[in-house]
Amino acid sequence: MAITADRHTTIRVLLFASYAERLGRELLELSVPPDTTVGQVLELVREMPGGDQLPRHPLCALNLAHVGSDARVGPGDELAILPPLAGG
Amino acid sequence: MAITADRHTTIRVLLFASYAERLGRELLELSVPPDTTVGQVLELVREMPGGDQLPRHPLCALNLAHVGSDARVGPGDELAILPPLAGG
Amino acid sequence: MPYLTDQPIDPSALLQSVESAERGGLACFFGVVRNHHAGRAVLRLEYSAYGAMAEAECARIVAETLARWPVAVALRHRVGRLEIGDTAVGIAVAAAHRDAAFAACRHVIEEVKRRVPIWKRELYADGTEEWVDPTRAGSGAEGQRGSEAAAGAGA
Amino acid sequence: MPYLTDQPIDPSALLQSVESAERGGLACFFGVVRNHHAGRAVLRLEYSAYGAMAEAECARIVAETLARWPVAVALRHRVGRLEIGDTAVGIAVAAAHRDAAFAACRHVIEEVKRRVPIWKRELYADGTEEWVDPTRAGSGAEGQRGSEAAAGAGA
Repeated sequence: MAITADRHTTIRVLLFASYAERLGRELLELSVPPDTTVGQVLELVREMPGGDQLPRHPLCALNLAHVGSDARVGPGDELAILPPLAGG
Repeated sequence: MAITADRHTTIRVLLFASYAERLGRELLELSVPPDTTVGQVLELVREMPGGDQLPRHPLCALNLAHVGSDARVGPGDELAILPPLAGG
Repeated sequence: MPYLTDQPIDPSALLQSVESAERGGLACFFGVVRNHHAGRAVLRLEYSAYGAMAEAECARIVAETLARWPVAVALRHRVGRLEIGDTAVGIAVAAAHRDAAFAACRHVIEEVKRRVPIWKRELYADGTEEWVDPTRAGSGAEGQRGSEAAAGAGA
Repeated sequence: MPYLTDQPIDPSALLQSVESAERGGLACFFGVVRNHHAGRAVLRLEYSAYGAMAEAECARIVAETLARWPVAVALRHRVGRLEIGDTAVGIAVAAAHRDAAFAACRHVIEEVKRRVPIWKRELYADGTEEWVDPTRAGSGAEGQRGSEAAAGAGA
């Protein structure tokens, strides 16, 4: 199966707590180019309605583990944008 | 009431745990000169039967508080000779 | 093992789960809902979580702790609605030596606060509600890193 | 308040005695009778104390702790015959902040071990008995000062 540069990848983006309220939703499905970084996904989310209320560099988790903004997303990945943690 | 240099003072000496076993008793009543130090009382106790099985510098407490061997005993004082502590 | 629960946390059960005849020292920590936060009177609160990741992160914290100290560890975090005085988090650590028990217990609570995706909505006596942000100045939180600095904390 | 007891120590009761709506962090420590000591199999043991001084020393330790940290403290030490798994000492400390709770809890157990006149006689699986001397090399005790060095510890 050939992989071409313009082949897009579908990822799930989860929003929680105050961030879910700001965007009015808890789940987004986004189609992004291969090798897209977490930081680039965040830019897309920030362009959506209410997205400008997210901080520029929020905590993120990819497939249930914390990641930095330079991590790359792949097909079927679950990216979570996490408000400041308040457990414990 | 005049205090003279040869007026003796009675103190109680308590022994515990392994030290009580070594001397075969838990309580001694000793008459000592005024200004006797804890260290001097220990010397007296070490001269008693079984006393040589006590260490030269055991933990001591005077009237329910830890003291060093240079503390001075007074009338009615309770001096306790404490084996190594093992609480907690 | 589920680390998150919507049921009350029982301190005795948590302690018993790590006790053994080999380990003589038990250190534990319980976080209890306070009646105030950042100077405001709190009536009650609601914890929510990114459940799957919270479980995974708790499991990683416990595994890292077991790899670092010779201990047994129990960890529970409650979610849902909590009242003043309810236990929000419970940690019990048993070890042959108390140095390890204390160090490991402290490590677990610090890492839970730093890494586990749980959020807290407080309802105040004046009728208002708010998501708690420990990174905000004056929030009364201790030792919480800023949200930027914490990015990639679990990496 | 009696710090020594010949009755079982109830961890939940100890925790509850320091809980308040003001203090969200509870650190605690429990010392439990182990089935081994210095490489020997222990069947059971007997704690004895210089009761009046042990009470006074515990009271001093608690007072010093309260003067140093903004905490509530509960402390119990059991005396008499204990079986494997029984709790010998229990400490619970509540504070608004966990730093203080952990530090104060650690302080109390260290001072109890260092200063409170309590002795332990162990009965071993081979039928022998012995007074435990934590100052002796190979006794397996941690952090206990030698008996000479400890003289005047409470002064």
